[in-house]
Amino acid sequence: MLDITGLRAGYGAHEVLKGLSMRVGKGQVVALLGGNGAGKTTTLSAIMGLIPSQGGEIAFESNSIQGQPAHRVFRHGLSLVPQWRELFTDMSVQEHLELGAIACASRGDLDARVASALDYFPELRAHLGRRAGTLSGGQQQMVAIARALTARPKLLMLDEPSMGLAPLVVRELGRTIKRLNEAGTSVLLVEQNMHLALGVASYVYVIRAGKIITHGPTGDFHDEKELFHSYIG
Amino acid sequence: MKTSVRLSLVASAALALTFAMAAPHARADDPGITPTSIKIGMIGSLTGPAAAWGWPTINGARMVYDAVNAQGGINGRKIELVVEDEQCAPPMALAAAKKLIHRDKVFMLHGGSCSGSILATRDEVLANEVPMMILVATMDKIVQEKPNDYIYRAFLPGSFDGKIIADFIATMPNVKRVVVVGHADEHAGARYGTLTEGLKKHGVELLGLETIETELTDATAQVLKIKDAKPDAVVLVGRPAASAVFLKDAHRLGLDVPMIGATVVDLQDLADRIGGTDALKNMYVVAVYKGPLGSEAMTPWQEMLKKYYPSDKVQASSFLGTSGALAVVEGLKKAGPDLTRAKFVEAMNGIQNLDGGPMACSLSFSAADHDGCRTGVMWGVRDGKIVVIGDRWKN
Amino acid sequence: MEIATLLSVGLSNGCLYGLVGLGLVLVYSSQGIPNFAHGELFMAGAFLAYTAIVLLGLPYFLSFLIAVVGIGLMGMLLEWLAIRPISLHRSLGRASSEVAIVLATVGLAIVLKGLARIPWGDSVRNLPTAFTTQTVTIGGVAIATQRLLIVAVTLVLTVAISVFFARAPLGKKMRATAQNPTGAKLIGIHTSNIYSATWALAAACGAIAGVLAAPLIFLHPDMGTRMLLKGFAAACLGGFGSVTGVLLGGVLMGVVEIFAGRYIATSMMDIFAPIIIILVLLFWPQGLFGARRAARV
Amino acid sequence: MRTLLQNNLVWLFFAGTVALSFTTDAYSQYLMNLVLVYVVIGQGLNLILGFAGMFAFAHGAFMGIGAYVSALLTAKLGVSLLVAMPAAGVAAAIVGALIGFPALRVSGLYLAMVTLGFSEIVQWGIKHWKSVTGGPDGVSVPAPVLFGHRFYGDYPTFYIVVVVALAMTLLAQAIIRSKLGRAFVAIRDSEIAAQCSGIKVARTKVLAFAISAFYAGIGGSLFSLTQSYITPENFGFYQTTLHFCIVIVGGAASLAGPIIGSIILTWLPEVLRNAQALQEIGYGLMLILFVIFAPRGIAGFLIDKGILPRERFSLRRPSLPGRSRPAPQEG
Repeated sequence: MLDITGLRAGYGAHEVLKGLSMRVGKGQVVALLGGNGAGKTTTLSAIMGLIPSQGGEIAFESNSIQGQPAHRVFRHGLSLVPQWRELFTDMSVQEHLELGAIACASRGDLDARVASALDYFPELRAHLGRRAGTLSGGQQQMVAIARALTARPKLLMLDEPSMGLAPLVVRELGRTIKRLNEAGTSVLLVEQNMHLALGVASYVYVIRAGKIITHGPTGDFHDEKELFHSYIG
Repeated sequence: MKTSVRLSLVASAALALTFAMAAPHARADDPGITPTSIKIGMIGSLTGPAAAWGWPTINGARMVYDAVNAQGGINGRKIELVVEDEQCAPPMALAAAKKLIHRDKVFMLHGGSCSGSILATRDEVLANEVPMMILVATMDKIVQEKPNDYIYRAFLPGSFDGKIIADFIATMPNVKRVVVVGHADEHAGARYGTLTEGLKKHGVELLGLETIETELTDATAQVLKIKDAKPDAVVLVGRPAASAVFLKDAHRLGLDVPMIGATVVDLQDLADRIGGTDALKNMYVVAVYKGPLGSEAMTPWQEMLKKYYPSDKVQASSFLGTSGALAVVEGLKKAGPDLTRAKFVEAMNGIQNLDGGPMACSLSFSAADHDGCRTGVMWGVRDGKIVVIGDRWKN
Repeated sequence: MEIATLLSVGLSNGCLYGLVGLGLVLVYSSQGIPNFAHGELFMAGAFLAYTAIVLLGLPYFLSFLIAVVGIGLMGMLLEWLAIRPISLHRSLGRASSEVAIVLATVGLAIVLKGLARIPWGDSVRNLPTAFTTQTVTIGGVAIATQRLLIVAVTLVLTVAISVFFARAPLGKKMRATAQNPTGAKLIGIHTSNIYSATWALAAACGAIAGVLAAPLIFLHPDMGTRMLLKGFAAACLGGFGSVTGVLLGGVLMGVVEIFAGRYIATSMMDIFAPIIIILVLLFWPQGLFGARRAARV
Repeated sequence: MRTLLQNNLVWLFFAGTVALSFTTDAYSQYLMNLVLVYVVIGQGLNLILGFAGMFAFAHGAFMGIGAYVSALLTAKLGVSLLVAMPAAGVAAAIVGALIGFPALRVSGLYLAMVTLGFSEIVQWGIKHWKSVTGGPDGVSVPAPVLFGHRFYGDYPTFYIVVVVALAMTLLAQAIIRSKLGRAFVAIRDSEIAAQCSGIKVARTKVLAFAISAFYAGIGGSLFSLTQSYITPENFGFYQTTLHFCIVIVGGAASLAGPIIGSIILTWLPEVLRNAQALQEIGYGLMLILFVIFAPRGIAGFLIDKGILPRERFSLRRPSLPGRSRPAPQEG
């Protein structure tokens, strides 16, 4: 459903992605692995339209979304949960969930959307009135994902969701991603945590210095150590 | 090579730019005079914070020149005006004066709506021996500071205003203690000196000076403070809008002692602003005109303004510059057909008891005194009408 | 009695400062810039109302509405013309920063003032009050009806805006955008439109203050300059954050100013706003009313 | 030839003004004097805004302090301009340093508002401290007597102004190329990085304010000579805006910028004399257009075109001071 070919993007004159190609099939969980500075976040930002791309093609469900600003990309059914979560610190959890669907055309079923998002994160039910800034890191990650879910995206993009979380929470996160996928959401997972990525993804891309250096079904990457070395170089 | 060509282009452009400021200078014997014309430079606040005093006062003076030109000019010469903006900013005023004197080579200057900025041009005007008629700037020292052989003024300067008020108060029964309310600007500053001096001379106690902002929204603090001081009368040296605010609040808060306003305000204008004369029952104002707008004495001048500048609003400030233009015309006539600056100055110094036109005063100049207008009239409100109370408090 | 009089005036002046300050806070919390052109929006509002009431002879409250909506649209237009191009450059990583926008607002202030002088620079003008009755006496204190209107409108507006931010989808979008523009983009909010809407709302607040204040002062192209400083002072006291904070800041400013003028020196009233700005920003940068500064990363 | 020209543009500019002074009338000469006054003030503002990256909205006030100190010393106490002018600079610098201390506590736009408030207070102070400053009546400035010669009129004043302006420009060049200048730029680009590389950030910031105010003070003193009469109204917000226009239009963070800006902003209002409404609007419009379309000003454009030399300190990227944003994170 998401097809990227020869994507080039960066910040100002500094080009980070140098012709990146990858695809995410419908119903898949795809992992994008890579080291610091490889261009993982840049890839997601370019897809989402947060930064302009300088070349290549991004298509979603056969429609080109390249060059569209974030709010337009969002309407195609793509949601990004960014690395830094980008929550609204002074707003409550409830408000976050409602805001997630604020730009969606059909807001009549807002309560249903919120309820179904909360089904994935029942723990949040106890904190609906709290300001996001006062939550723990794990809870904030839940809010960020739940906020994205209320929009009922077709493709959910997660940028290092495991960062800064306790191992137990990471395991829980893995289970949630699987449940989401089973409910029909495609997932593009960007990770440094290989264990989590290989645990949930069916297909893996490895990025280094702005290019995909290897990819294949998860089954091809038995040896985590070898995989790790491949992108550390 | 290519770049160096470009470079020299830029360099020459820069030079040309600076040259555009410069111009060859040649000295004419009689600057600004031809057999058929006299060039007069006008400076006024056409834009900027004092723009309200700009075009209205300029056109009030210009119409006199227009009328003279319509009758064939003076000794065969028509008056040609060059109007420059000063934005009420001293550097701009100085630039305007220099441009008119050195670039346009005018015979004389007529201008100045802002005391501060016109004061900045004083040295330049005197050093170049250019005759100048002040338009509406009231600060004393523009004209009265010595030496001054070239700068004239034909309407009431600020200090006379203060003196007239002090003399008027001295004749009011039971007024022994007064409070002064006014701005902290040069406009008001011109009055405070003679006012305090005059009050002292007459044995009237000055209880204090309360400051009001020029953009006053409310005068409750001032009014209450004044009420506390229990004065017998209040002197108000404020611009029209601030004065209106003050008077409205004084009325509302029951400060009902007599109030005496300076020439800065006009009773009719205050009544228009406040919406009625209720708050003005006890108000007296030093006026410069022969009568209120619309009165018989003012009609010819209002007609004249309508004839030459039909789109101008007829307002209190419209005729402040008219007497100056009348004096200039008289001086030019008296100076005779062989016009020179020296002759013009001599003629000006000889003007005695010239009718001030819309002004209540008659104009008299001498070599020692270039402030030609010394009479102000007291106006007051009686039965909701503005009436002339008298002029016996003149100098 | 005297205290009551001073309070009534200080309160209504403070409400005006609060309204002006509110417009400043709205733009500040959404884009992180002080809008130096806000005083001119205040002025433009008053002149638009003047045009409607005096020149076109429309009824007061219709004119009020025209002025508020008109200036709101103008605020939107200004954002689109002068502010958005700069923020676009910034997001492209090409140009400068907030300071470029601040200088643009300074430029806007000069331009608007200059434009207003073309038709209205030649004399000062008068806007009629909303009610024909000038004053009412309440408990022995004579209060101008216009001042009552000021307080009433300000209170209603404060409540309305608070509710708007708490409940209305657009208000929530504005808050979200102010707190985290990236987060807002990710949930499909068109942030540029939100900035336009914020400018419109801020400009409308300025226009409301202008129309309310005009009958008390006079109409003049420079009328916004002092008001801007007082609005800044109100916003500083309120901590540049909440709607109620800035209103309280304005009221405090108005009340303290008038009492200082009455009991210390009237010449002080001119200088009060800058002193408050300096003291508050240096010593209580959070403001006095505990408002959290809008979180912007 | 080209590099020779390029490397001596500052000298050429000043030599050009001297050459032109033989052809000008008093009006043009007055404008040229004003240009040089604004070159001095512009260099000072450029040091703090363009190089040190701090937003000081108070140069009108610093200029006023300088103008008044110099005018009052010469007019009331009969002090020689040789003493009065440095005194004007030092007085402004001391006040500037005092304003600099808040700069350690607040930054960016809060600093802009603190300095703006300060300049309001200075103007109010000049207006109300009547016994010393003459209040709104202003002070008239006597023609200076130096080495037994009375410098009265536009041409004699020019010689004072041009010498001081040249000296101040060379000083600015020296500062920019010194360790201090590099410290300014380091603080502008990243305060934390500057601290790490051993720069005393607090001291450098206060110094930047003091030096910049010193320039404005000297500029104010020169300004008072060109006007021969000064009032408090000269030194308000409008004046400060003019200084910003000069630096932004000319080009921040470049030595040539303030020179170009001063020429344009003194010359343009005179050209627009006949288009009165445009005069006032012109400033504002220019400020907007430049920050939108040419944030590096005319100097930046000329540097890109290779007409002006790329100085060691000139920027690779356009930059104005402001809140520093965290660099985008890479994943």
